[in-house]
Amino acid sequence: MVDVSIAQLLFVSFAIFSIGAGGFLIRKNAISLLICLELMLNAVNIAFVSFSRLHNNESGTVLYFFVITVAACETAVGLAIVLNLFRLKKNIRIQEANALRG
Amino acid sequence: MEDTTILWLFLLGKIVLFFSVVFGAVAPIMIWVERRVAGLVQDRYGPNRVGPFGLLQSLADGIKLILKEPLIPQGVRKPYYLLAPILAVVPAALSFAVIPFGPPTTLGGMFETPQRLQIANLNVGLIFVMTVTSLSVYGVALAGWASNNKFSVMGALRASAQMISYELAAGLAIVSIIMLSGSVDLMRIVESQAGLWHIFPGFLAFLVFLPAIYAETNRTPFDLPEAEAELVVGYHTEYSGIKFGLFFLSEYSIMTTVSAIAVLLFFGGWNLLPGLNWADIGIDIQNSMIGTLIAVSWFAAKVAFFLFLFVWVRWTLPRFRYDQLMGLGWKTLLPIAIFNILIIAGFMVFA
Amino acid sequence: MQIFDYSGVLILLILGVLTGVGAILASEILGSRRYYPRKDSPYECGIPSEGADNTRFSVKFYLVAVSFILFDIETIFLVPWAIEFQNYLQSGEGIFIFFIGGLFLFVLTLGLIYEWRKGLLDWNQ
Amino acid sequence: MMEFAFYLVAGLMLLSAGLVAFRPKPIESALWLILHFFLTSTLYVFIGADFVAVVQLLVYAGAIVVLITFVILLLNLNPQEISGGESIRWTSTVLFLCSLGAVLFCLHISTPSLLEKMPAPGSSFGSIEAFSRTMIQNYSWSFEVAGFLLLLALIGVGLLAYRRPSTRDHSNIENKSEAA
Repeated sequence: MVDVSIAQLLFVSFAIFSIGAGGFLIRKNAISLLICLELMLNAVNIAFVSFSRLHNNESGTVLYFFVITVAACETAVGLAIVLNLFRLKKNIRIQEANALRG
Repeated sequence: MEDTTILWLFLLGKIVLFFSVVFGAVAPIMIWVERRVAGLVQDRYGPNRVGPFGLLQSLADGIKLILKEPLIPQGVRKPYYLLAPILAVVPAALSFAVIPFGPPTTLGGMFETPQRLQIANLNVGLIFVMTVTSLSVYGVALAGWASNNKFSVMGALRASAQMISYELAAGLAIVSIIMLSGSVDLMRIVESQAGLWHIFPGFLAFLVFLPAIYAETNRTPFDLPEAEAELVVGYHTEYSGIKFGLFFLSEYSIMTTVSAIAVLLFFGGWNLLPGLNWADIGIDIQNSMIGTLIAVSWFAAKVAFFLFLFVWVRWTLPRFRYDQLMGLGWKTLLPIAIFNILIIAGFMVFA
Repeated sequence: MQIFDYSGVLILLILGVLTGVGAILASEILGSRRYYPRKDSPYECGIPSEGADNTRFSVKFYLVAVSFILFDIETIFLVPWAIEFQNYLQSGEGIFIFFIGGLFLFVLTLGLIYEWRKGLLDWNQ
Repeated sequence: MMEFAFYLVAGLMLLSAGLVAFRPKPIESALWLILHFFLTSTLYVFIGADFVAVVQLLVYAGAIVVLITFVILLLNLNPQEISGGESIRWTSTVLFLCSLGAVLFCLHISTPSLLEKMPAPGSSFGSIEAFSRTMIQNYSWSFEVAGFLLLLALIGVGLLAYRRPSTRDHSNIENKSEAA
């Protein structure tokens, strides 16, 4: 085991979350957006597990479990939407999914 | 407490032993056995020229594959094309990290406390094996996609769909074994079978597990992804020379791993016989060198039987149709596995 | 002892990568080369490749993958349950743990029945 | 030595995260994502959470990224179907990062205890047994709810993605199907 402070782990988590968030805001194709979402959820997971280690309490790792459940559901449903988008538009560019724009 | 240097040397020794035995001996010999048995079944000789009984045939083939021209067909996606065989070999190499191949031993008094004959004593043992075998999908999927050939892509899709479907059934079968032994540490699972092998309470689980490992390794009767007649060997159509050889090597070493897992989970590992332990016939497998060697050989013999079963089945059974294959996985094995967990749980609680 | 165990895994990982890279490199160095264009054409049983190369495939494969990840996570959830099973049996709360797992498996079976009824598991149309 | 390993892994994680987020082709992103999850798993090993480390690989690398790769394989997109005027709006990006960094910095100076080395956890921390005990004892209902969530996701995907094969619908991707 490595001696680290919680701040170091939180910094890693924060940096990955920002990269994921940045990617999510900038990217324009639907699959990349979902991948960036995974990155963000993964960053959150790092924070959960780190706090779990800090307080020597397994609840954080259990929460990690529920987060990956949500992540899997989100990817499954998200990619189904991407497939439907592809059927409709013949591409996966997110800016063309504007049918609901007022 | 043991000397750290000796422990490191012991670890390196185990790694070198395992790596060279699986990649350097078991896989080539299995390929030779496969071809000889094929010859036997089809009433012909099989390779019998190179070395005694043709035993060196695999070595000759290996040298030939390395000396072949490294072709990279036009139209392939080159970086991924080169990455795929490596991604196929890495899980194969990782998968035997947690396989114990013998009882904890002092090696005839070399160590004060018994040492595990296992490369890595991970707390999560069995789940690590499940993980690594699930990662072997990438080699296949990437190979097909990178080849940019219709046959390859179809083969890759079929292969990965099949592998993941049967992985599920295998996973649920494993859950029932975890219930029976209360641990995921393979060493503890073997110890919990000292009296009764798990094959008896877990017979249904074994019925699910056996076809599942055949399908996960893409072996007949589930070798749809490679179906020569329809897909010209599927995902590795465009691979030749040693790149093809790497896929071949990883297939055979994963076969070895899953055979070992089947023995450890259901057939008592190195335990002698159901109800009869080594101690009962006066063999000390922990403290005497000879006893340890006997236990390891007994385990190896069981694994060899399973490997032979792979070959035997391949040359006996015809190939499934794809809809039958997916039907078997999802409509038969999966419900049986779920049902089996309920039965075992109910039996343990109410009886 | 954690460092021992994980360094074993790390060494195996490195050995695996080295085997792959080394074999390909050795073949690049040692392999003979006699080039002609026919050799590099994609293999489609000898006839020239026909049709668009970006064929698309049945959405069925996607549904298989989705069912896989959802059921896979359920399997992972069942592992802690299975490990705790004997502890609860010994402390006399076997009914509770059976009920928890049974309910979970029931939900899982509902998912399977849904897929079955909807025809997502039929491949022979 | 181990300190150095930690910094190496953390640095590689950030690098791979950057590659995941900003490589143009989705397949490249997916492959870097696998590497990223491997490194994350190593990080979990470093902080002693063994079970989490292996679940990370099993679920993320072994299942979720497989799904993403599958979709990329299925759609087999050519470049013009993917790309679409991605412009990095530098000002907003930098502003966003700065504001997030400011929040973190304030947190750190307000609670210096965050910078202390973490105390060694209990001997059973991160093991699968400790995890199982906590989950079944304290979170048994959440466990059931998670199962229910997975069921709902399955139904959702069934409704969204699957259409019964019809004779009129020739424009979608099903009619080029291989196995159906």
